[in-house]
Amino acid sequence: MYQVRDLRLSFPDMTRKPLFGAAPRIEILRGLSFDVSKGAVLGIVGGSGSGKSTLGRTMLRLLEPTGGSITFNGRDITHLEEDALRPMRAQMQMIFQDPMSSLNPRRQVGGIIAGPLRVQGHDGIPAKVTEALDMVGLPRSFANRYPHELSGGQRQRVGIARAIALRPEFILADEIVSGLDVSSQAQVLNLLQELVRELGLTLAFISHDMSVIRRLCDQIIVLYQGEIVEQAQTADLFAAPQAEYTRTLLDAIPLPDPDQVWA
Amino acid sequence: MTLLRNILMRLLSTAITLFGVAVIIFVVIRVVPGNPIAMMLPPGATEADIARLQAQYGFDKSIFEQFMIWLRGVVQGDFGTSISLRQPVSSLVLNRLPATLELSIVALLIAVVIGGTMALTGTRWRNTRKEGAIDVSTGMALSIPDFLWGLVLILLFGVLWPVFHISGRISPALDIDFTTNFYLFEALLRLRFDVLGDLIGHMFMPALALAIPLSAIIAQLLKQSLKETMHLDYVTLSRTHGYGEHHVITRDALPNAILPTLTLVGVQFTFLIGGTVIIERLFSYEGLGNMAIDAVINRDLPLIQGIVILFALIFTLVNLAVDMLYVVLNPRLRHA
Amino acid sequence: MNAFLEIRNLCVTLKGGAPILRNVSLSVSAGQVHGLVGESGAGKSMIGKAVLGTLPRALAVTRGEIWLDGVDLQTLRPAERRRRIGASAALIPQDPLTALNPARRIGPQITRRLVDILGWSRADAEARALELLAEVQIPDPARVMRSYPHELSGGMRQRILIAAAFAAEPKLIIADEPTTALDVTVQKQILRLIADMQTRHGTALLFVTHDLGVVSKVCDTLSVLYAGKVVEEAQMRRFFMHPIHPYSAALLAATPSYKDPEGSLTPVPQSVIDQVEREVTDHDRRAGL
Amino acid sequence: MRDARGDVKRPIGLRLWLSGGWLILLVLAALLAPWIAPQDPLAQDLFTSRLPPFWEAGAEPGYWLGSDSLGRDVLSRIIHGARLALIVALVAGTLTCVIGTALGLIAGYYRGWPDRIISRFVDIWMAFPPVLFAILLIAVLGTGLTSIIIAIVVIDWTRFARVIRAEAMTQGAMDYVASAQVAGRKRMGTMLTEILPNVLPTIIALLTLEMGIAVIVEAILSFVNLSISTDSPTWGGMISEGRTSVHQAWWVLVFPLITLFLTVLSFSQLGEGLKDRFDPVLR
Repeated sequence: MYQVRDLRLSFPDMTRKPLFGAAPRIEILRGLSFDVSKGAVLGIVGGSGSGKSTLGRTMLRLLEPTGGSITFNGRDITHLEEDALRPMRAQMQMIFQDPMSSLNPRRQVGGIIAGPLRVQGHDGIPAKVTEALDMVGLPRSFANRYPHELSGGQRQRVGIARAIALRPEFILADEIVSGLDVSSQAQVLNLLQELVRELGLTLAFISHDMSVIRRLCDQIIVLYQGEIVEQAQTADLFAAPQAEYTRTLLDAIPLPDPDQVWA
Repeated sequence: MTLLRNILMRLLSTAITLFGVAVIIFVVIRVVPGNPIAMMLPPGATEADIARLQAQYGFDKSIFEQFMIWLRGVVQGDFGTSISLRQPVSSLVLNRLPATLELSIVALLIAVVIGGTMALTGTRWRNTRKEGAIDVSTGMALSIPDFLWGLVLILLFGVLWPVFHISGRISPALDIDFTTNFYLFEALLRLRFDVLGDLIGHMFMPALALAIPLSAIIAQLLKQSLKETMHLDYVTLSRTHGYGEHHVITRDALPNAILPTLTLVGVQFTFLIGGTVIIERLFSYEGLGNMAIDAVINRDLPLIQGIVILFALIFTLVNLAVDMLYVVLNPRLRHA
Repeated sequence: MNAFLEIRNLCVTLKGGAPILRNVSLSVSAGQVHGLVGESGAGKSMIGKAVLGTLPRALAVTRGEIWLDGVDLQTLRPAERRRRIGASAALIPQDPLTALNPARRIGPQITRRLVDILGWSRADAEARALELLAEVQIPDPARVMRSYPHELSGGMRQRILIAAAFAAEPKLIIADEPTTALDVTVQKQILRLIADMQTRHGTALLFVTHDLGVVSKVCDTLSVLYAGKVVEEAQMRRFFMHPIHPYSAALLAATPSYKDPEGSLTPVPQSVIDQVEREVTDHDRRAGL
Repeated sequence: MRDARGDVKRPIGLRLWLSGGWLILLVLAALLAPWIAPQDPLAQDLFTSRLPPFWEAGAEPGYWLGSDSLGRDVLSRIIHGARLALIVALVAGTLTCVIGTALGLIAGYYRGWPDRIISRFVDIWMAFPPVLFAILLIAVLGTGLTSIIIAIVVIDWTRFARVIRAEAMTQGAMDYVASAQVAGRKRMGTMLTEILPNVLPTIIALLTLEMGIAVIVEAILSFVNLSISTDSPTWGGMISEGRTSVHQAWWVLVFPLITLFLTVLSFSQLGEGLKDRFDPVLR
């Protein structure tokens, strides 16, 4: 579904711009290549500053790459104009990290979920909104609530409902459980897993938490400072991590187990 | 390197802004219907007289030519000659400038003292009725512009309880032989307390009228900034070290809370200086603004141009100074 | 064992009535690490804040005793109480980005309290600060003393905060989610540093966290909180092997572990939530709330 | 999980009632001026000059708040003056709001060259002393209602443009805007349906504030004799006359001043009150 080749992204560093001439560039993504096949659940893991969120936003073309190429369903979208991207957007959706920022505070939940449907010109919107609410396990009455009236886990479910309402082929989930307590985290992850199975979704799941990734994903990309240091099937990666950084990362995780060797 | 670059960029930007101001003012005042020259001449002056004067002031040329002539003069420090007062604009303006600057600076000082005190008091007693009272009074002070405060002050302290002068800059009877027009500062330096008292008696009311809205803004912004800073972990940490509320507010929170307030206060200070125009008129204070209104009424084109450009220059300099101060006070930028 | 910190029946309420902490009792002795665990809103941070006297203004201690080093803090006058806390307790805060004053150099931020509150000489305080910075493995301590916070990395700042917390040899340290803002790799270094320092100085440590994984690495004992009530108090090892309260067991089951991908991530069942809610309501009724 | 926030319902503030009440009173007075004003506001009568208000010795019935040096009734002039003040407030305020908000939204949301151009103009405008600029414009345009409205719009659009630009930039960085892009919404649509509603409370507060400012600007222009022709009563004109005779007849200054003070205060308090009311998010 996705083919990413030598993907590069850099920003000019205005704070170090010389008086004349171009500013030096900060490289965020330094030549990433990977594929996402249809039906895969891909985990993208890395520490802060690894470029994992930037990668996600570039895949959805919220950012334009400075080098390399992205192919989605056989079509090169690397430098596609927004007008040309618009019809394709129905196939690629995103769930954001912070629902307080990604859910418009002045809209009711029903309106938030209906937004993308309306933009993409769907009919029978109310029925589809209700269906989406049912699928994420929220009561239908929540359609008339504002985001600030919901709990963190409920808000994140609204974000999921908005993404699946269009029935996209691909969904990108960017750190969607990092702000949640363990109990809501478990609920949201189980929900996501169910939806992937039911709707036959392809999912890219960005996270810093190896334990969560292991539970959900079948392939993993490990990012470190804008480069892929390891790319493997989940079972293989945990059985025999190849990269030095992956090993450090795994060793550092404190498991809820007093007998874990952690030194 | 970055600092130097920033300064150069700022200076360039300032130059563009000033140029824009000059262009706009030039175009606007030349759309004036009515002939400023005709007003200068006694009734019965001939067409030839008018034409001769027009040529003298350059009004017979196109706007573009007039602008180029004016610009060439400005570069050499020549702002032209006032039509109504028949003196060089530069000397007229520079004579009045000290009065306006003194008024603005005194007003700023008053605003900082009142606003700062209210912000600190409000923070010390946050979430109590005292803070509520401060919020209500700053809210009111903020809603009413300086012009109305001036009128209220005239009524209260000029008429009902006449303790201050409500007109002029200095009592005409007073004997002063100062070398500069910065009367207030010179009186301070020469220790002429009689003059000083008289100046303050005249200046206090217009300065207070200008200061009230600004003090309310300072109080609100600084208090909000202080309250946000009080929630930061380093302040909590300082509390657990055993420091009391007073120390925590003034020593830990204040230095960092001032920074965001500073930039906004800079802009507001330029508004204050802009406000001197009408306040000087209201209190018959012989400053730049009062002269500017006369210049407009008399259609004195060269003088209007000169005054507006001077105001624009002062405003941009104030903003520049505030930015510099921001860098000096902020270690993050100082050591960048 | 005599406890450095002993909290008895502590109640904290929102001004206007809603309870935040419900009859919390716990004790921590020298050299012991006690964990406070719970989900957000359970009130775990409020216990530390109540001890240190830094509760938000909308909250107040309505009942209970807080014994610190043999003195009930609640009976002291504010100034005396502040001085006592300053001399015998310290805080390692959550966010290293906001926990250092951006306008001051590092050195004075460590030495200030030693000079101002404890009456040390400036030279002694500076020597002590250098010694501590070396102890928390900061390279070139003399240069760091002269730096501003923004010149240092997040992990470095957290080390400085740890050094500052131990500066006055406090008998109690409260660590409030000290590694939540850090990457896992840095978290590991910082947690081990805290544990090392605590053992070496024989300090009592109250460790607030939401992460059961972290608890299993640093704590000796722990209290699990729900809605401001302690639902279980346990030895660490016993807790992970045989949690007694169903809510504790459910929390453990919901915590992800890459070693056990199938067994983890079970959401807390509604029946458990109902049971623990019932216990809280019962408690409130008995307390006459 | 339990949540201590609960459902907080904020009462309609006292200030909303007081400020709204005063403004409604003013609107009624303006609408009904010819019927409720006790005297003809322009009628000069030297026999009734400088009559004190009703509670003082020497007052005449029918001249409740006294009369000025030309014998014109102060109360009637205030009531008729309300018409002009409110027209200026509504028309100038709304026009300024629409123009300034549009430019601010475009600059703050689209960024790039539209932002650079608009911001440059804002910078230039900020370098003018506003009162002097207004006086100058009136001198150029000639006195009259239209000129006043144009002058206010020209000098004050920057107030909206600056604030709304900053707000639009903050909102533009939120993920719900990225989310709209992911949904395929066009930029213009996102600006109008996602950003504008979030900026609306600020716009409302600024709008009513601007209405108060418009009234003041009119008063200032009247004060320097540059407002409407001298024979229609304006509050600023009355204040200007009152200022010169304040030692002989204080009431000529005091009553229009109180009216102006309350009006300006009400406009700004109404805005603040409405802003709070219309904000569904209690953060």
